[in-house]
Amino acid sequence: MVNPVLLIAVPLGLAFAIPIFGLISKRLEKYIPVVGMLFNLVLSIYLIPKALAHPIVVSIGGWSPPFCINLFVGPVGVFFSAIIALVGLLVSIYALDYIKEGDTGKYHMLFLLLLAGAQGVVLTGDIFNLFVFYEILCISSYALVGFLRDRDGLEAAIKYLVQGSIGTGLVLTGIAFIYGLYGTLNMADIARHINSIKPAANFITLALIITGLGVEAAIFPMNAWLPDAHSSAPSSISAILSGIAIEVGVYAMARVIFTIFGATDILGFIALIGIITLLIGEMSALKQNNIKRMLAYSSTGQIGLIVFAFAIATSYGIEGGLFQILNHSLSKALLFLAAGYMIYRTGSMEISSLEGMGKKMPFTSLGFTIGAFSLVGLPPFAGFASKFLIVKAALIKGGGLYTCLIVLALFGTVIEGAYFFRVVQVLYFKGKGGTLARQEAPFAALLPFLVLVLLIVFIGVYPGPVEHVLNSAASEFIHRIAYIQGVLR
Amino acid sequence: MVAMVLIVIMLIAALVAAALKDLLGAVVVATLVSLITAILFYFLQAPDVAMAEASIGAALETVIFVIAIRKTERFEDK
Amino acid sequence: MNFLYANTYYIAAFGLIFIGLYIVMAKRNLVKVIIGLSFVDSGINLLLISIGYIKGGTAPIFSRPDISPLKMVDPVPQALVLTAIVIGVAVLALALSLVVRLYQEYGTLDIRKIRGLKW
Amino acid sequence: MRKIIALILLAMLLWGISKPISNIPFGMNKINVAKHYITKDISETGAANVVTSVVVLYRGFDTLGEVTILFIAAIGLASILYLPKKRVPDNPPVEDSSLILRTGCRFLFPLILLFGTYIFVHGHLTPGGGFQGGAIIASGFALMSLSCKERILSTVRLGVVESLAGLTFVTVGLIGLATGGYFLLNFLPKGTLNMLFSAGIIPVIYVAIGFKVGSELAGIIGNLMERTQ
Repeated sequence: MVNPVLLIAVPLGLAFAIPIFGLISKRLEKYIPVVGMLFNLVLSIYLIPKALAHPIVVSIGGWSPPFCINLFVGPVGVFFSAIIALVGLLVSIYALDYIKEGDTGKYHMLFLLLLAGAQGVVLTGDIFNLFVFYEILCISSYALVGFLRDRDGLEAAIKYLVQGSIGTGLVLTGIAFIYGLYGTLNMADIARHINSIKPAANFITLALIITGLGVEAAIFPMNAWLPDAHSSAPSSISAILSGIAIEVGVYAMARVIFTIFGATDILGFIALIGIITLLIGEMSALKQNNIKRMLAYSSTGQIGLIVFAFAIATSYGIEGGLFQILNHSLSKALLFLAAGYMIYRTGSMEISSLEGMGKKMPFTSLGFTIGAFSLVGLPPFAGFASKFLIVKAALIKGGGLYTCLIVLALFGTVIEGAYFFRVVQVLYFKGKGGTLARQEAPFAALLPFLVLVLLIVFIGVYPGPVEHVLNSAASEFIHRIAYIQGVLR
Repeated sequence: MVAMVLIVIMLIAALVAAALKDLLGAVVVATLVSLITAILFYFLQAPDVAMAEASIGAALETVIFVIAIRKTERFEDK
Repeated sequence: MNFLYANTYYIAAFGLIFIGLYIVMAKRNLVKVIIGLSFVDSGINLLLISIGYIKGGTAPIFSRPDISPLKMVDPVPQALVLTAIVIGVAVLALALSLVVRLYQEYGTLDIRKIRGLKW
Repeated sequence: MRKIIALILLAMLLWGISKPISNIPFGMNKINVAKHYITKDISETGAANVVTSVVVLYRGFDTLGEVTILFIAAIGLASILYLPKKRVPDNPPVEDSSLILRTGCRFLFPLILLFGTYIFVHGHLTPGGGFQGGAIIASGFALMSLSCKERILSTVRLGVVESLAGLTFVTVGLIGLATGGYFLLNFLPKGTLNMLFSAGIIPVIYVAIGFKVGSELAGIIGNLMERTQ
């Protein structure tokens, strides 16, 4: 039996050790994140069948759960930690060649710590511990957004920092109220006590925490930082921020709403907020001429769809939301990584400057196209399966509200299709070659493209095994009593 | 009673820090706020936290602020 | 008056949080905004410690043998606040380094004159 | 305009927080989980300072996260203020501080270091611990770099101290995992109450934290002073 705490401890330890490896050889530094994430990927895949059979609860320090911090590694935990490790591994391979300027050793440390923070958030079973790992995730993203030290990056970083700090302040206030009301910080223990005190106090506490976490998850109206931060960071970091960071924010919100508070009565409102986020994101993306800003706004839209799917709160709905998280992580990482090398070659972020890239960088363009098709939801890619599940869930749930909202969501998908097809058209069918010679991205970038494309196609054609994991994960969110009993035996 | 007087001073100092155009002055007043917070922690039977707030919140944050202001500018423009 | 007297520390904590939030939202100078963030942090720390306080309690340290464990104030908020103080100084240092770099780029700390900073 | 919006938002927030806070009376005994900590502390951890045993043992994972956050801030600050080798600014020659100031600081500096070390070594017995002691040590270095204008510690050396201290923390946790099956398990003997060498791994971890916090904060101040014009 391998202890899942290694999923967090090993990346942290390796990140602390990077300066020491750097003394031996500067070239060694960039391989450390690859090693760490490879370890995490192997371990989390090894843990998947065990966690599906029975959730693994480990305590830290050797006391029984309400008295110490515990990790809860259920289906949701292994699902997220496998995604984080997979995307982290591919992006760290990509970064081997991509990150050349600046203090590269520090980049790799911050990158590995960001992923360790994300792992901690999805595995922990203690609300203050969740806050601490959430801060690790946030603070390393502030630093990485400003890593290029150009004007856009610095502005985006300080904007993100101020808004994020207010958000985490609200979360901490909420945690203080929880501690004052219930005298405990263990999530299962809070969940056990939650119905014992006045509903108004619970509601305000929930609202504070949700608002604070919503800043990182970029839910409307707290999404003002996202387009700047995601578009001005280095492309490898944009891929991580879009593919992992905001999803982890959504995970934290879902955990607080479903497991801790069991607050199913506010879900109609959350669904509405999700659809507003979706429409605002997609409409803004349609207007952009800058490819990275377009992808960033598209992330806002996708997060809206994911939040909507979670708010349906049936087994199908949550399954669809989790499936969409998987699809969005893979596709958006692929899109940002492919766009990164195209921008590197042309030296411009304007969509019009990408004319004829289909001939000059065929593999990169093909990767971008497949990512775009999957995100729009065309068969046979992964996006089709996930969007199909969400539509099915909304229709089964029925009711005027959800039917109207799913129509609006489909309208958003149409807009999404419009702007992605415009880019694909520019890539393949416009321009006459231009001055650039044909030159592909280096092998370290093509390998992640290949893996991501294969995964997207494979999951789209053969969604069975993934749906099996997601099914258990959805029931972990729905059955909070089982969660409580699993921790407080 | 002492605590009440200190709290009133602290809140007034925070408002003064908000109003001052001289950033260095604002930082000094903010240090006063931190110090009074540290004393309040001590009154609330939290000596560990009082020490941390006095050494980190009052001393080091002020040093960092003063260095940053020296590297930038001292007065908030209209 | 009795209400004020009973909740002095809560009022102090929320007063500090609100003054800090007001500075962040209304002021236009970046250093001022960061001073506001540090006020918010201090206020939340004070709130946590006041939540853990018990009237007539002693500090949670067995410094003398005659101290009874049942009279101690709650140690957990104090541990949380130690964490929160360090997080606060970390965010503050990072924020000020960004501010210094922005000043080198733009020569101003006014968020109206920095192109992308309108919140 | 934005002032009015700010005040409206704050008024809404004030109305909101009045609900939960009215359910949390000030000064009343609300202890639930913490009762375990204060009643069982001596028998389970052997530390006289309950806050310390909560910080290092019961909630040790938070503390690992917390030192990580400070580490992130230190390296994030260094990467944002990073200047390529050629462009290191020649700071305009600063007037030397007066002889009295320099001598006074040189005299105070070892005393401050000693005080900081005392604080973090005695964390499990008296108020204080790794964070407070580390901050005091860092303030000693800040005093030296402000008064004497000379670099005492190189960035590389500070980085190595940070790394080793962080690795110590993680390694202690992993030894606990290997010997007893729990990460951060207190695997050393608890000793007798109120002795310096007691309370198991608490002094070890607090010394590591003290070095780490001290070097990180000193590095933050040093980088802010030197890497910018």
